[in-house]
Amino acid sequence: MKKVIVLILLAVVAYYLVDVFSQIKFGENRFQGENVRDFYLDKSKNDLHVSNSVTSIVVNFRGFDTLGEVTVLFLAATALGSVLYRRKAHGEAVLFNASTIVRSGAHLLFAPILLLGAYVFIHGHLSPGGGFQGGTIIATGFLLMLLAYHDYKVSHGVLTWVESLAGLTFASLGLTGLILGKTFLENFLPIGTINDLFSGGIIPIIYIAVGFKVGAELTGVLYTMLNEKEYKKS
Amino acid sequence: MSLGSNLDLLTVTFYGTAIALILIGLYAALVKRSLIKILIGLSIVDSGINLLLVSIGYLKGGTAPIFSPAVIDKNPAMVDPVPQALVLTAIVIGFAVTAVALALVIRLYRHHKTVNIDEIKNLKW
Amino acid sequence: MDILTISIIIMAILQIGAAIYAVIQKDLLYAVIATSVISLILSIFFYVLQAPDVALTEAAIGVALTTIVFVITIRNTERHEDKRHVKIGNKIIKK
Amino acid sequence: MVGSPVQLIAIPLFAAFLIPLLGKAWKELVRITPGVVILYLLYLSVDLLNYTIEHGRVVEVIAGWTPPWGIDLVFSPFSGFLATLMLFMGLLVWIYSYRYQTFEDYDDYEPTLKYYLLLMMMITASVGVVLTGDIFNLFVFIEILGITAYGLTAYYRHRDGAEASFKYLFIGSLSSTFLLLAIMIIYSQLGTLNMADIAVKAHELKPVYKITALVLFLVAFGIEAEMFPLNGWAPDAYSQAPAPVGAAFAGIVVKAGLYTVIRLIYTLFEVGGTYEYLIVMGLITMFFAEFAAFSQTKLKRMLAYSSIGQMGLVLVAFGIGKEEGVYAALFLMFNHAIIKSLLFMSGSYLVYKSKNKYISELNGVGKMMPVTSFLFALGAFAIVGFPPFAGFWSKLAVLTAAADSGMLLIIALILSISLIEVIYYLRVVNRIYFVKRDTDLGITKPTPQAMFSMLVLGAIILIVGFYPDVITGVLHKASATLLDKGSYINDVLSLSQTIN
Repeated sequence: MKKVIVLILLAVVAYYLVDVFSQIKFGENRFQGENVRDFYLDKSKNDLHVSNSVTSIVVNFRGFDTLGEVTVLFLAATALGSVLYRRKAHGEAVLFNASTIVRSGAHLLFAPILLLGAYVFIHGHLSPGGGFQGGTIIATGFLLMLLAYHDYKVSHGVLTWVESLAGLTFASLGLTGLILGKTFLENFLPIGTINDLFSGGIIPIIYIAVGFKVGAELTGVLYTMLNEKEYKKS
Repeated sequence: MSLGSNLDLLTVTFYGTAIALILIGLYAALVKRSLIKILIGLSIVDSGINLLLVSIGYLKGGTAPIFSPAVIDKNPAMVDPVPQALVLTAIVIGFAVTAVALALVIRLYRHHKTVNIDEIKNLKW
Repeated sequence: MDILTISIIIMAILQIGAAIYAVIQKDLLYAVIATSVISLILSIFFYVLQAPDVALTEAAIGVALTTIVFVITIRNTERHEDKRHVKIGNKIIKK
Repeated sequence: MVGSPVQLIAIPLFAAFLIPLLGKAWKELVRITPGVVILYLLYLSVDLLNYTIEHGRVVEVIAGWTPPWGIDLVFSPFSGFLATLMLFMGLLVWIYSYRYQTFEDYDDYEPTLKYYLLLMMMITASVGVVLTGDIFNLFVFIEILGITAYGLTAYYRHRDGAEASFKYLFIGSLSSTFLLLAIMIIYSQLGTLNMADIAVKAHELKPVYKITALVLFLVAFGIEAEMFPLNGWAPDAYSQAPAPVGAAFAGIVVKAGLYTVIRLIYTLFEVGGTYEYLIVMGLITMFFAEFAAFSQTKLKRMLAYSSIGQMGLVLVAFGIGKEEGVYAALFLMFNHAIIKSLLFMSGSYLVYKSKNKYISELNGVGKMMPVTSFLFALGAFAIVGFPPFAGFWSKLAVLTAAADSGMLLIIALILSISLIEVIYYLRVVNRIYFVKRDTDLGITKPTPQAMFSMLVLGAIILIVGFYPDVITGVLHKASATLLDKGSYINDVLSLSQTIN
C-alpha cells in the first residue's frame, strides 16, 4: 500500500521534472544581455586576476556562502562529536592491525598525499582544485594511516588549533576589509598578474585557510567515527 | 574534448540519468526500512541533483572556466561557472549532513540494537 | 556517433544500474560500494561537462569519504538489511 | 549607527572559531562567550533597528560586489525586527541554559563546549536566514540551521533524542533537495540568484517554470515553517530536545522558517491564489494541530502541537494580506516567541523530575512551586488570548483584519478552533492548581538564571498586555516595509553597477 502511494507520488514528481527540464536546452546559451555568468568571467579575469573563475566565485563573489559552508562542516564535526560522545568506553576495543604490506604502503604514500593536497589548495586560483579539494585529499591521507595502524593517534589539540586558526584567518580577512572601510570579504591586497602564483589578492590566502580547515575538520570527523569501535563486554 | 554532435541524445542522457537517480533515490528513501538504506537513497538523490545542476551550466563547445595561459588570449566560450560553484557547496554540505546522520544511526543502534525503522518506534513515525 | 557519446551513454546506463542495485541489494556493504560507483561515474561526467573543480571534489568526497563513513557505520551496526529481530522480554534475538 | 548588518553574522562566526581556543585557557569562557556575543549583537541590532525605522532599510554589500552580482544582506524594519526578536530570545535562552542542571550531570568539558557552540550558531543562522538577500545564501543558512538543530535535538543521551533528530534530519534533507531543485530552475531561466532581481524578472518566467518552482519552494519552506502536512518532525524534536532548546525552537527557529515562506510569497513571486492558499493551509494546520494538542498526554508534546497551531494562525494572518493582516501576523509572531518560550521554560521545570512528562503528573504542583506555576498559568492565559495579556491584542488584531476583509467564515473558524485551545490549556492550569497531588514526585527549584529569564518574559507579557503601544509602532513600520515590494527592489538594485 505504502509502496503504491510512493510510486504515484514519484510518478507525479517525474512528470513535472521531465516536463520542466525537457524545455531547458542542454548546452545552449540561454542568457542574453547582462548576466551573472559573463559578469563573473569578466571580473575574474580583469578585476581579480584569478584564472580559475570557479575559485573566484567560491572565494570572492560568493565568499559569504563559502564562509557558511566552512561553518556547516565545522558544526557537523561538532554535532557529530556531541552525538557520539560517551564518557568512557566499556571493555576493550576489538581491533586489528593491517598487514605489513598495507602498513608500509600507507607509510610510503602518506607524505606524497599530503604534498598533493597542499599543492592542490595552494594552486586553487590557477588550476582546478582549491581548499575543499586539497583539504579532502589531506583527510584521505590521514584516513589511510588511521586504517593501516589501529593505534594511530591524531592529536585532538592540534586539530582544534589548526581548525580554529584557519577559521579565524578566514573571518579576520573578511573583517579586515570592513575595518579598512571597504566591505566584508573585499580584497585589499595587490592583485598581481594573472596566472602568477602570487595573484588574486586575498583569494589564495583564504583558500589556503579553507584547505587547512577542511583538512582538519574532515580528519576530525573520520577520527571520531573510526574511534567508535565495538567493545568486548568485560 | 568537446561534446559536439548528438546534442539531443546527450540531453536525454544527462538529464535522464540525473532525473532517474533522483527518483531511484527518493524511492529508496521513502520505502526502505533500514536507516542506512534510507541514507544511501538520500545520497543518490544528492548525486542526481548535482549532475542536473552541472548539466544546466554546460555550454556547447565551451571550455572549462579557467583562464590558463593556453587559452587566455583566445577568449573562448566558457561553460557557466556559477552552477559549478553551487555544486561545490552542495557536495560539501551533503557530506556534512550524511556524516551527522550516520552518527545518529550509530547512536540508535547502540540503544535499540537494530537499524530497522519498524523496530525503533518509541516515538510515533 | 563518436566514441565519447557512446561511452557516455554506456556510463549513464551503468550508473542507473548501480543505483538500482544499491537500492535492491540486501547486503548493505555491496550497496555502499554501488553508491561509490555512482559517484565515480558522476565525477567522470563532471569532467566531461567541463567542471574539473567539481570533478575533483566529487572524486575526493563522494567516492572516498562518503563511502568510508558509510562503511564505518555498517561495521558498527549491521550488514544485512532485512534482519528481523524478535524481542522476548528484554532480550533481543536476531534471526 | 554603530555597526553594519554583516557583523550580526561575522562576529558570531568569528567567536565560534575562537571558542574552542578560549576553552583551553579557561573552561568557563565556553559558557560565557556566547552570551557576551549575543548581548553585543542585540545591542547592535536594536541600534540598527532604530536607524532603519528612521532612515529606511540598510543594504549591506558583501565582498564589494553590488547586487545582483554579489550577496547582500538587507536590514529593513521587517527583517530587522525579526532579527532583534531572535537575538533577544537567544539571549534569554542562553541565560536560561547557563548552568542548567541537567547539563551539569554531564560535567564534562566536551559536551558543554558543543552545546554552547551549537546554540550560538543556531541563533546566528536564524538571523542569517532573515537578513540575507540571496537565495542560495538562504540555502546555506538553512543548512547551518538544520545541522545545529539536529545536533541539539540529539543532545541528551537518555532520551529518544537521536530518533527525533533522525526524523528531523530526514525531512530536512528532503526539504533541501527540493530547495536546490527550485533554485536550479530559477537560475537556469533567469540567470540570477538575487531575490530582488528575481522579483523583477519573475514575470519573464514561463508559467510551467513559475508554478513548479513555487511548489518546490513551498514544500521546502513549508517543512521549515511546520506547515501541514510537513510537520511530523516538530513535536518529537520539541519534546526530545533539552528544555532551553525547545524554547529556542519555538522562539527562534520557527520564525526563521516562517520568514522564508513570507519572503517567497510577498516578494519573490506574485502568482494568483497564493494568499488564499496560505489561508487554507493555515486553517488546516491550525485545525489538525489543535486537535492533536487536545489529545496529547505529555506536556511538551502538547506545547509543541499548540505551537504548530499558532503558526497556522500566523499563516492565516499573512494570507489575509494588506497592512492589517501583516501587522496582526507580526504581532502574533512576537507574542508566540515570548509566550511559548515562557511555557516551555516553566513547563519543563514543572515536570522536571518526571521521566515521561505526563500532564497528569502536574497535579497539585501549584502549591509546591508557586512562582513557576504562576508563570506557566500566565503564559497559558496569555496564549489563548485572555485580556489583558499580550496574546489578547494579537488575536484581536487577526480578527479585526479578517473582519475588515469581510472574511466572516474565517473569523468563525478561528474562534471555534481557539475554543479547543482554551479548553486544553485551562485543563492543564486546573490540574496545577485545583487537583490534589497524587504522585510522590519531587520537585526541582529553577536556577536563579532560569527564574530570571522566565520573570523577564512574564513581565513582557504583562507590559505588552497593558501598554500594547510599546510594540505596535515598530510592528506597523515593519508590516508597511514588507508590503512595499517596489522599494525593496529599488533599494537593493539601485546600488548596482554594470559591466564596463
